[in-house]
Amino acid sequence: MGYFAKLFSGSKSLVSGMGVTLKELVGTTAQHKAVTLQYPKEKPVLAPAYRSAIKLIRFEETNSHDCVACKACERICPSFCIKLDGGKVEGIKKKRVQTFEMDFALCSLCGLCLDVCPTATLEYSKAYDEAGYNRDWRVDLVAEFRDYEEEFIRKQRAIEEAAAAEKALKAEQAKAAKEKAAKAKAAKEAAAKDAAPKDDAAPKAAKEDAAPKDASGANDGHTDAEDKS
Amino acid sequence: MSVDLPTRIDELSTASEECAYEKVGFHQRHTIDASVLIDLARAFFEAGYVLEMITCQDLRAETQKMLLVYSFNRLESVDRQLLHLAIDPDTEQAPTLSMIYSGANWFEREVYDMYGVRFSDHPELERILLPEDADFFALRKDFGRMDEASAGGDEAEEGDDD
Amino acid sequence: MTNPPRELSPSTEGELYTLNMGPQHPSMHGVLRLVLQLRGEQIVNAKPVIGYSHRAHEKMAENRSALQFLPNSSRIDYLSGMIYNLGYCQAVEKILQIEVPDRAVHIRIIAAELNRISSHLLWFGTFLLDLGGITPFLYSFDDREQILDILDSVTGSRLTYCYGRFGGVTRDVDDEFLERSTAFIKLLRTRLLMYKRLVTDNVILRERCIGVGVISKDTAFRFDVTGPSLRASGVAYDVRKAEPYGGYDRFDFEVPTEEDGDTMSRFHVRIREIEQSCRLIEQAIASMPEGDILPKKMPKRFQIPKGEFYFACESARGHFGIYMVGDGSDIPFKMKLRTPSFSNLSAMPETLRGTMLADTIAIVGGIDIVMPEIDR
Amino acid sequence: MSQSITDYAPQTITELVGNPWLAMPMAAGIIMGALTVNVLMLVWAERKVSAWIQRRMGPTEVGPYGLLQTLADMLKLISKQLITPANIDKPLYHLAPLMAFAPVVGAVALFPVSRDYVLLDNDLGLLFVFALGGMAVIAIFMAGWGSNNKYALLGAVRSVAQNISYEIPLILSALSVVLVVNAMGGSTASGLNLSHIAWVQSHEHVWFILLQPLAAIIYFISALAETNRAPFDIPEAESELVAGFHTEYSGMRFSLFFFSEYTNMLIVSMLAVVLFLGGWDGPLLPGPAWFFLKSYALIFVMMWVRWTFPRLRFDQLMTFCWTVLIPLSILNLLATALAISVL
Repeated sequence: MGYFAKLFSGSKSLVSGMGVTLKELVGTTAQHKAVTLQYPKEKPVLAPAYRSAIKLIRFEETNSHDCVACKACERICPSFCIKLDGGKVEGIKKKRVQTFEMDFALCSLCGLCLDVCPTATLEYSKAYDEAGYNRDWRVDLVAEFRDYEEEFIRKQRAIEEAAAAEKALKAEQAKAAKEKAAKAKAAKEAAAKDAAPKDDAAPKAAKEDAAPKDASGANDGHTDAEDKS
Repeated sequence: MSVDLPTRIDELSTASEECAYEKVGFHQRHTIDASVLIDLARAFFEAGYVLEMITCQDLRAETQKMLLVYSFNRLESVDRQLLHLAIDPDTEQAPTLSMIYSGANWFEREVYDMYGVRFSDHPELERILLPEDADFFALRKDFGRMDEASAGGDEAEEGDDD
Repeated sequence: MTNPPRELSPSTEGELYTLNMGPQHPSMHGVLRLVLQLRGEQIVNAKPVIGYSHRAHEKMAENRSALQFLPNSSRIDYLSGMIYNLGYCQAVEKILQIEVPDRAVHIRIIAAELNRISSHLLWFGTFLLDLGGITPFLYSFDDREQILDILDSVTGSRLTYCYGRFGGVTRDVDDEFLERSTAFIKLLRTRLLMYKRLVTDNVILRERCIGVGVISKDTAFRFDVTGPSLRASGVAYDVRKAEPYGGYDRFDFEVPTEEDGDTMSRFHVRIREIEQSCRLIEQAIASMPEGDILPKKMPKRFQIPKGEFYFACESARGHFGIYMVGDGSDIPFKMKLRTPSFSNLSAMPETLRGTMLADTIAIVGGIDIVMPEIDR
Repeated sequence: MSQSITDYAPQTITELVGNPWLAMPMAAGIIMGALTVNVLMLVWAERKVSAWIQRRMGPTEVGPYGLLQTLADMLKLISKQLITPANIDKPLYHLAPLMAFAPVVGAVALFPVSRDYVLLDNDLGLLFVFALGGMAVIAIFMAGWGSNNKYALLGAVRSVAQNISYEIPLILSALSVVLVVNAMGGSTASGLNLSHIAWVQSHEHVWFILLQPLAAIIYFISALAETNRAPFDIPEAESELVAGFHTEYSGMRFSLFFFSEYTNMLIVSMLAVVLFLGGWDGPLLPGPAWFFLKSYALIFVMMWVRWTFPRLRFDQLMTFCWTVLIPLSILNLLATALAISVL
């Protein structure tokens, strides 16, 4: 490229660059479109996935958290920032956490504790503009639930009683189903002894009776029998 | 030097092993002696392989040796070859590859820094990641476990974490 | 107005003096320290001193289970944290032979490529900042901020993501995420045109970059320079193509290369890579399947079997390799992280020799190094 | 406007006040006050312009539109502890900020802000301005040498080379204007008198940017380099030399450098207005208004350039000067001389 051609193309590129910045300048001043967030005056909208220090979820039915102090989170935490302790509480079957301390200064927000939690009672809080003056940033996760502990025990006991009642009912149903199945089996066996080909009614009935699947392994023998038939 | 690479490797290595690339990520693994390392590296260089990394395993608990691992790869079509070279860090020195592969310079410095394996004829065998006055080799297995050394005071009970 | 090839002048007149650049210097990325021996403004010898942000990731890896190392992975290179995070997951999946569901594969590609774009945009901005152009820096940060917002909406973090899990990802994406990504790519394309007029065509930038800091094919080969810096030297090596991982072989993209190996080539390669990443994201969005984001069947404990394993992936800066040795427990016996910037930086003494002091900034800025990745 | 072209003479402050011993402190007071306000405004303007270009807001908190932000910054700088580094060359180090500061204040007095009044009317005004401008180099070199810092020294060395080189096209382009003034204004006029240069443009109804477009462009580019403004801010290139020659300065000493940098911007802009843009000439508005409007418009362009372009490398800067600016300005001067002698 010649000397003047180069000079010209260079100048052209400079002018076009200045055009870009002028456009942005006009854009900011005339259209009031600064892209910055005037932080303390405007607050950012947080994404639903936003991660801050973990906290315990307050469940509606018990008005409290559901931590059973299994310590899975304490074991998995790569930063060793969770310390919790708990145990048996009078009146309910579930174990209950007594202290749940978490050092946010150590936390790396990886979310492994949320993954391993068997009762899914951990979630991220949404605090985002907190600051501290020292390295210790211990958060007592149970603190907000202390006042509700009695209420929780009451409600939990009610739930457990209800659950026990349901379980008993189910067990009864299962027992009934088992008996029925046994009867059907006996009938089937009898029918098989009598005449092998025409006996589809009895197993069908047994199948319908055995519908409540969660009634433990009582009907195992029956299904085996049915499969074979 | 018209001998092709596989023959050359066969000549020089003590033992070779084909590996399932899909599972382990490399094609072959060769065990070699320190004396043939430079020749072999030169063969790799001439065959158009790059030196991807040099690292080390601290096997002193079992074999009294450090195991140097060299990884060569071909850029055009992947063919990753690992070299294993066992070295006693207290008595032996590995030959440097920095005159063939310039990048080996820093890799070897890092291995020296972390494992204390020395490389003979290396142009500047100094600490690279740790401070010059460090008196330990950080990745040796007998150098303190992480959780004991880490700050925070109340981590004494993590010794048995799994 | 041309750049004469600057070789070390044969005259040895004048004394050598030492200039210590960094670790606290406005344009030494992170905490790189360069000990420069200068004659006038010409560099006779350059010695990078590294290790100021060594955090012992490899030692940490030997002292915790593979799963617990997960949050570390994105902190190795905080600018392409997603790529490292997902890369580490993919390495463990390869070792444990875990099948990743299709939807997770697509999500991972979108997330990783968005992260790659954001890393390149950050490089673009800081590179221009090194050359004294402050305004493009803020423009590119504006764009990058939108990527961070998009990724924030699904991962919950803006920089050090912990989004991957062995076998998949933590959180499913919604339609809003996909729409925002599509809209962003559309916007980015117009912004790239603007950058071309403001920056790429600019005569000052071209003068600063063309012919500066040439890394020849041979040099790149000897130092195993990878990533955009290698592709700028004319070698079409991209781990995503050479050893396809994470479903990249299902998508159509090119590996941009340039021939000259100078800073301008590296500049062009990165800009063109942004376009390729946009293409990848578009394809992944278009073919996004429904389904799970984690496999149904997962091992209870992630035990690294006995033996050694190597996994390579392409970070925004080049070949990121994970070499893992297992002993049957779930704590790796040894983990070596082969980071691209480490090798790329090791080629610097050779590249810097004979250049001007002002070029140091352009060259070191141009190869795009991230110090925490080098120091690990 | 009935004066003939040769007997134009604006009133100076000495003539106005009558007593030179009273007039001089008054002039100094006016200049200092005006310059301080000018610098405060310019810093604010620079921050606002850069912010708008970069889609930001700029200072908004202190005072309306953040106008008082720079005042607050100045108070902060004044109240800061003066840190003196060890092993410096004490006289050079301490004198340098004053050396940078004093000449720019002196130069301002010469500019004809209006048709009828000027603080100091000097027949060698143009030379005087260039001479004072040249002293800035000495100050920068003193600062760089005295600081005992390699970055500062490199900045100083670059600065000397740069300023000396760019003074050549700067003066050559101004010289072609002087030729035109002398040709138009007759033999008794002095083309080096700033008031006179402006007057001739007003009287002949032609701004010299129309007669000397090339000289105007060369002047503007060289002026950017003379004031160490981007893209020629090589002596203080923050990404290479940390802060260049003023690396080791802080507090009030630093702000003196800062002050002189921004005043230098004003001076070269005012000189450009006098040389090429007709000085105070303009319709409707009073002379001083036009004068400052033009000056600040030029300063805006300087800011606009700064926030658009990356920085040149040092050798490119010199190559550009010696292969482009100097040949072109010499050619321009020769062509002007030829045209004048022919016409």
